[in-house]
Order: sequence, then C-alpha cells, then structure tokens
Amino acid sequence: MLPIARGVFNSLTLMTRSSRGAIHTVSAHKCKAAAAESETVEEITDESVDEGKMSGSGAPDPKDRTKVIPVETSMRYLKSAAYKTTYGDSFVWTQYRRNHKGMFAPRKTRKTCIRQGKISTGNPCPICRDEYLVLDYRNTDLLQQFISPYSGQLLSYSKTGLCQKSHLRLMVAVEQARDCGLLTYDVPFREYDYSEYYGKQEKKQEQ
Amino acid sequence: MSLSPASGIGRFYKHSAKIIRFVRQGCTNRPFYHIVVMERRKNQHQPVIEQVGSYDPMPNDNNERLVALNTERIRYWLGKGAHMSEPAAELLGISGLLPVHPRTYMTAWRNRKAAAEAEPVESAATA
Amino acid sequence: MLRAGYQLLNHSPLGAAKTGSNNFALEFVRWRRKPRWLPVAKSKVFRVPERKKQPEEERAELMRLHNHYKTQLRSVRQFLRAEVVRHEETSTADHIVLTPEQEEAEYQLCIAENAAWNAKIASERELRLAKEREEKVAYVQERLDAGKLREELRRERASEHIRHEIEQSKTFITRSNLDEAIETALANPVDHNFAIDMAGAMYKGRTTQSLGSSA
Amino acid sequence: MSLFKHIRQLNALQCLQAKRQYSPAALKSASLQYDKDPQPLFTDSETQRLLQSMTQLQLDKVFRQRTVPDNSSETKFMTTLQLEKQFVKTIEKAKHLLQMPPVVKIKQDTERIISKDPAMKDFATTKFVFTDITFGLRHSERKVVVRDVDGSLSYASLDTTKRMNQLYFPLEGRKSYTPRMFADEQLLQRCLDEHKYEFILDRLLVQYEPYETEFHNISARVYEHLNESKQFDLLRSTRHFGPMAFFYAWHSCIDDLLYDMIRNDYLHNAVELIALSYKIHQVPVDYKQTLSQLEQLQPTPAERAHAELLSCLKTKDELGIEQEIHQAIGKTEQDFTADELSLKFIEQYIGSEHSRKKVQLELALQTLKEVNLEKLQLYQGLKKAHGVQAS
Repeated sequence: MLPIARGVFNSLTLMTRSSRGAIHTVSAHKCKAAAAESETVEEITDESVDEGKMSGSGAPDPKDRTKVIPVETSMRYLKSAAYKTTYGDSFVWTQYRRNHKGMFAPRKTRKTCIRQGKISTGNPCPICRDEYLVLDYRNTDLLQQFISPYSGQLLSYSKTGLCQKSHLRLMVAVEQARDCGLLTYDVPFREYDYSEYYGKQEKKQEQ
Repeated sequence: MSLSPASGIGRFYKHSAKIIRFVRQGCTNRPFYHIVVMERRKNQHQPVIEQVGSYDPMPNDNNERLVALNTERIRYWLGKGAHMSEPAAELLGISGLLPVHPRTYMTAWRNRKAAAEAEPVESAATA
Repeated sequence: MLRAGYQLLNHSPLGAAKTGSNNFALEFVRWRRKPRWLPVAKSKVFRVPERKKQPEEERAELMRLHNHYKTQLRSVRQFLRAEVVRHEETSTADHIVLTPEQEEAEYQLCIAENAAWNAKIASERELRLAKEREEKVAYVQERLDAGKLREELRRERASEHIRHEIEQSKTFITRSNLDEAIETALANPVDHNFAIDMAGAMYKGRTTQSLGSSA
Repeated sequence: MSLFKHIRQLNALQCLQAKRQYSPAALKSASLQYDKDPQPLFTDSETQRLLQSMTQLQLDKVFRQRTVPDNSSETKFMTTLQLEKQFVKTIEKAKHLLQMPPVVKIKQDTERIISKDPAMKDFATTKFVFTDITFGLRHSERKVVVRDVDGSLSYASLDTTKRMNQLYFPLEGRKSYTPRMFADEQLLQRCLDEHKYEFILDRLLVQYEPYETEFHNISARVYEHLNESKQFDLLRSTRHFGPMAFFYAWHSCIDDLLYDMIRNDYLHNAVELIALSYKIHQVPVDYKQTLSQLEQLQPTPAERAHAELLSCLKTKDELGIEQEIHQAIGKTEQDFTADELSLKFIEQYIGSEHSRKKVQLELALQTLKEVNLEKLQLYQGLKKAHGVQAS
C-alpha cells in the first residue's frame, strides 16, 4: 500500500506545478489508483515497484502511454467509483474544451495526441487523456457515449473533440460492435412483397 | 419523358451506325468495363447513348468474373441493327444470349493444346 | 508527348545516349516510340518480321465456325428485328394506337365530358350572375333611397333657413319705415363708450362726467 | 477511405474465422423445423386474421422514436375533420409497419443446366456469372446464369443469386458478408441472453431471405429461447409476433405463451391462439363459433387503436358517466361477457389432452377469475351508485 500513497503524494505535488489541464489528469490518477487498489491490487503494486526500480523519484510519468491497458480493466473502470468521481454523470467528452487561437476552432481536430508512446500535447483529447479509456468493440459503455441518441449516428469530432486517430479507432470499434450485435441500432424496415414468395402457388390454387 | 436509368447523354443520328462495345472505366492496373451502345465512329471517351451492362474482368474472391447485362435493351438495340465489337460479341456468346463466338472456341482449343503440351513436360520434369 | 520524345531524340546530336549521361533528359516509359516521320532505324532496315503460320486445318475450322456463326447471328438478328417492330406496333408507351371507332368513341366521350363541364359551369355562372344582379339592384335601390333621404333633409334645412330669414325680415329697416327708424334712433342714442370694472359696474363715458365731477 | 480499409482488413480476418465457424451457428439447434410447407396454412385469411389480432396494435410501440439519421417530425394545424382523416391514415401506416414476414419452407438448391458445350472447355480460367439487370424486374424473377470453366451454362445457385442481387440492387442494411452476430455462436447466445430479440429478428429479416436455412435456424432458435425466458411482451405489437405464435402453434408448445396471455388478461388472444393450434393440427373441436361470437363482442386491434386516437379529441365533459366507469375499471359490459365465453373455451382446452402445463394454467386462470369477479362486482356497484340504467 505504501507505494500507492507515495504515488498519490507525488501526483499532488505535481498538481501545484502544472496548469489547469493537469488537474484533471491528477484527479483521474488518484481515482484510478484508488480503483486499482480495490480491484487489481497486485497489478498496481507490480507497476509501482517497477517504476521504483526504473527511476529514483518513483513518480510514474503521467504522460507515458506505453503501457497497454486490457479492455476488461477499462470496462471495469467505467463501472467503478473512480470513474464516477472523475466524470460524474456526464459523458467522457462533455467537460472537454479545445484550445485554439481566435474565435473559431480549426475545422479538424489534431491528428493524434500520442506520439512515440507519450502524450505530445498539453490538452490531449478525452480518450487520450485518460489511459483507462480503451476503444474496443467490447467496451460498449464507452462507445455508447459517442452515439447520438436521436440519429443513432456517431457524434462528430467537432463536438466530442477527439483527435483524428481516436476518432478513426472509434468508428472502427462502433462498426465492429454493431456487427457483433453488442450495440443495437434501428435496422431499416424491410417491406415484403408477398407475391414474390407466394405468387405462383396462389395462382395454382386459383386453377 | 424522363430518361431511363441507364441512358447516357450521347447524341446520335437516327440512321448512323451504332455499336455495342466496351468502354474502359477503372484505373491503372484495374480494368473495369462498361458495356455501352454508342455511335460507331466515336471513340470510347465520348458520351455514350446508353449503358447496357458492365464487365469486371478481374476474378473476385470466389473466382468468378461478374458480368451484368441489361438483356431487354441489348435485344432492342440488336433489333435496331446495332453492331457488336468482337469482345462484346464473345461475352454475349458466353452468356448464352447469342450463339457462341468462334473466337471463344479458338481460345478454348488453344488453351487445351497448351495445357496438353505443358503436361508431358511437367511429368518429365518430375520423373 | 511525341514532340517531347522527338526533342529528346534530337537533343543529343552525337547520339551518345538517351539514357544516363544527360540528367535532365527525361525518359518516357510509356510512349517511347519513334515519331512517324523518322526513317527505320539503321539496325532494323534489313529485319524481316516473322509471320506466324496458321495451320491449314485450323484456318478451315475457323472459317467453318465463322460461317456458322454468321448464319446463326443473322437469324437471331432477324428475330430480334421482328420483335422490335412488333413491340413498337403494340407498345403504348409513347404513342397510342386507336381504331376509328375507338377514336370516335373517345371523341364523343370528350365532347360529352366537355358538355357536362360546360353545363356545370353554366349553372354555376347563372347562379352567380343572378346573385350579382340582385345585389346590384339592391345596391341601386339603396343608393336611391339614400339620395331621396338626403334631398329631403336638404329641403328641410333650406325651408328652415327661409323661415328663419322671414322671421328676421320683420325687423328689417325698409324704405317705408326708414324715417321712423331714424327718428327712433335719434330719440334713443346709444353710447358704447363705456368701461366696466371688475365688480361689473358700468362707467359711461363722454356724456357722464363722473370722473371729472368726482375730481 | 482509410476507415474502409481498416474495416476491410478486419472483415477479411473475420471471414477466415467466419468460414470456419459458419456451420455451427447455422446448423446447431435446428431441432424445430417446419416439416412440411407451412405456406397454405399461413397465408390462409383466417390464420392471418388470428395472427394480426394476436399481435395487437399498440401505437406507442409501433411508432416509437427511432434512432435513424432522418427522424424528423412535422407539426401541422388541422381541422377536426382533417385530423380524423389523418387518424385513419395513421392506422393504415401502422398496419403496414406490422406486416408479417412470410413463412415459407426452406428452398432446396437444385442444379439446372441450360446447355453443355464440351468444345468450350478451358475457354477461360475462371467462371463467368451473368446477371440480368433489366430495369423493373423483381428479385425472384431476375435471371442469373453461370458459365463454368468446362463450358456448361447453368442457372446460378441460390447463394450466388442472392449475392448478385445484393451487388447490383443492394438492400439497405444487408451486409455482403455474414455478420459476426450470426456467424459466431457465442455472440448470438449473448444477444439472446440480453433479450435483444427484436433486434436479432429485424436484422435477420434484412440479412436473410425467408426461405434460407439460416433464417429458419436462427429464428427457431430465437423463438425457443423466448419460450424459455418468457419475455413475450418484447415482441408484442411488432411484426415478429405473428410468425412466433405460428411457430409455437405449429410445434405445439403454446402453453407458455398462453400462460403469459392469461396473466396479462388477453383472454381474447388466448382463445385465438388455441383456435390456431386446433386449426393447424386439425383437432376436431368447433372453435369457429366461439371465435365469431367473440369477434362480434370485441373490436379488432385496428379499431381499438383508432378509438384510442379518437378519444383524445373528446373533452372530459363529453364522456358520459358510463365511459368514465369503463375507464376506471378498464372493461365494458361486453368485455365481461366475452371473458366468460373465452374462459369457458380455455378451460375446455386445459381439460383436454393437448395442454402440457395444466396446473400452472389452471392457477393463472383461477386468479384471473377472482380478479374478474371483483371487477364485475365493482362495476355493477359503481353503475348502481351512479344510477346508470342497465342496458
């Protein structure tokens, strides 16, 4: 348990240094630490031990994204209290604001937030900023947040603020989930022409 | 009267020679043909009178070559005295709509002959 | 393209190489043919292209097949031509073929339809015109009544005026009673030269010397 | 474009898996099949009427908000007359939306060779598939022929025909590959366990033709699962309810559905279901008389829905005291008489050897009877209290 406490402390000190954007990351970090504590104790301790070995300071780099988070963890995270405290009842993307010069945002969002396994920007997109949000077709709770309840289509990146890479991954995941039947959608109505199936036989009956 | 779904914008004289032939659509290294009716004297990049089918010469996953033919219109145009280019005539012959073109038979026997010649060579090589 | 190729060919007078040495000599992969107007290359002048021999039996077979094919196609074409003609005759897609009786019947039908329509419209028009006429009559009547009323009122007012004038004329001064009037006027001089104070008391001027007397 | 590329790659991978897994999902659980052609019985006008009546017409469910790209609505000012006309149109539209998918037997693939030409052997290395794309033809009458490498010309198999039809005249929503939901046994099972019956069946209709083996297998599987989970309310007032009821009646496992109907107080439907099963199995019981009596007493679902729509027009004052009592209790006098008739009929069925869950059904029936009796007493009491004359 000690390493976790240290991690939390370190992240708190980080908070004083960093800007507004970091607050979110920190709180997420904290919560995740708590969540992971309750769920996957060994995993986290291993991680922190490794980090301790690697660097003297022992603080995990909040911008590092080399670690692959399994989908199952992400799905559990979405249901956990940590997620709840971070995002509340709103969607993952509702609180996110894009930074841009001038009055109007550029038409497209940035190409990617993660370069060479690290977050390369100060304001990463809603998916990239939280490493525990994994886009996968099994992660329906997450995908559902990006689908419009009115038209059933995917929300545009101009609304959600996803980077282009995440958006592409999201599109693929949603399409796969629909294919697998994990996400339901309104199937177009098929009209049947009965005579196409019964026409000949009815004629026979008439004769 | 509205245009029929496959009609083109090509202008033509009533008594000019029409021909049913291929027009190469598609791109480099990926041929795809429209089967069209147009005036015989025009080249293939000019507007057509009507599209009556399509032909995909590259086999698909199931090892099939797909051909679509608007048989009603083909019959109409042939009845109107339209000519046919040789590949188009071959294709229509293969489809069973018209008699089989001699060239198809020719390729068939040439292919058979080539296979028969290749076989003894192969058997000799293996033996 | 060809022109470019030509220039390239002519570019190196030494005929050194269209490959390699010259850096900006682009080499076209697709259209590398010599221009039409250049003569045959020296190295190819005496080359005789080999002609493929077609076996005699194959030629005969192909001839037979072609004859066969042409005959078949001719009959197919004939059939299709007949089909098209038949279709054009029977089809009602763009033109309608009618027998004279049918045409007559259709004409009668149209006439009847038109007559019925006309009758309907005529009855409607009758109704409308009658209504309009009535309205017009009513309007004119109304206007007349109103005019009459107006005239009466005017008369009334005029007679009233006359009566009033007659009433007034009784006090008029005429030639006959002129002297009388003069006398009366002289007998009763009226002096308008007076003043009135706030209390309403009248102070006659000229004849009354109240101011002077009081002073 | 890049998205398509991604998906295509994934699909290619899936196809490999799907081809391996293709057979299990389709072939497994083919326990219940139509052993002979169900068509004459299904298209029979009486059967159709029974099925439609059983399906019911709940406008809220038929016209639920759909999440489709264009789900715009229009607001209009109308006179009462126009509104009434619009109501009639609405009912027609709802009926159209409830059109039942046809029930047909599995079509067997037959090889029909048009001509054989041995001289054309090896004329090409691949097969040629010719599709007639003449404008305005129906799918069933579109000709697809195949010229094989050995020179024989034949009509294409059903599979190829469907593929070509989808290629040249695409049906919206149908995929050119088998969706993983249908190909993968576990995914289908998962969907079933999550009770997405309507979604599965909707998708099934779009993906497969009614005469295909997969259609029969998967629909049979869904119906069986539904019979076990007893969530019949999910399909009520959808286009799948009719074929489902027909399926149960055909395979004589109507008891669960019957139980559900009795519990929900759809006695009229219960009678129809029993009548349908009698009709299919040709049981010598005279059900027609009861049915005709019931029909006289109770309106069809379309009429009921129409009345429901019209009732919005009336203000509260216009409703008589009698109607208010009906609303409060939910039944009219006619309903009570109809209930009596149907109860008698159902009891007769439970008593017979055809029912399998007698105890359960009897219990449900008993409960219903008591509730009904209470309601009747309340109804009569209210009527007396308000001084409404017994008609």
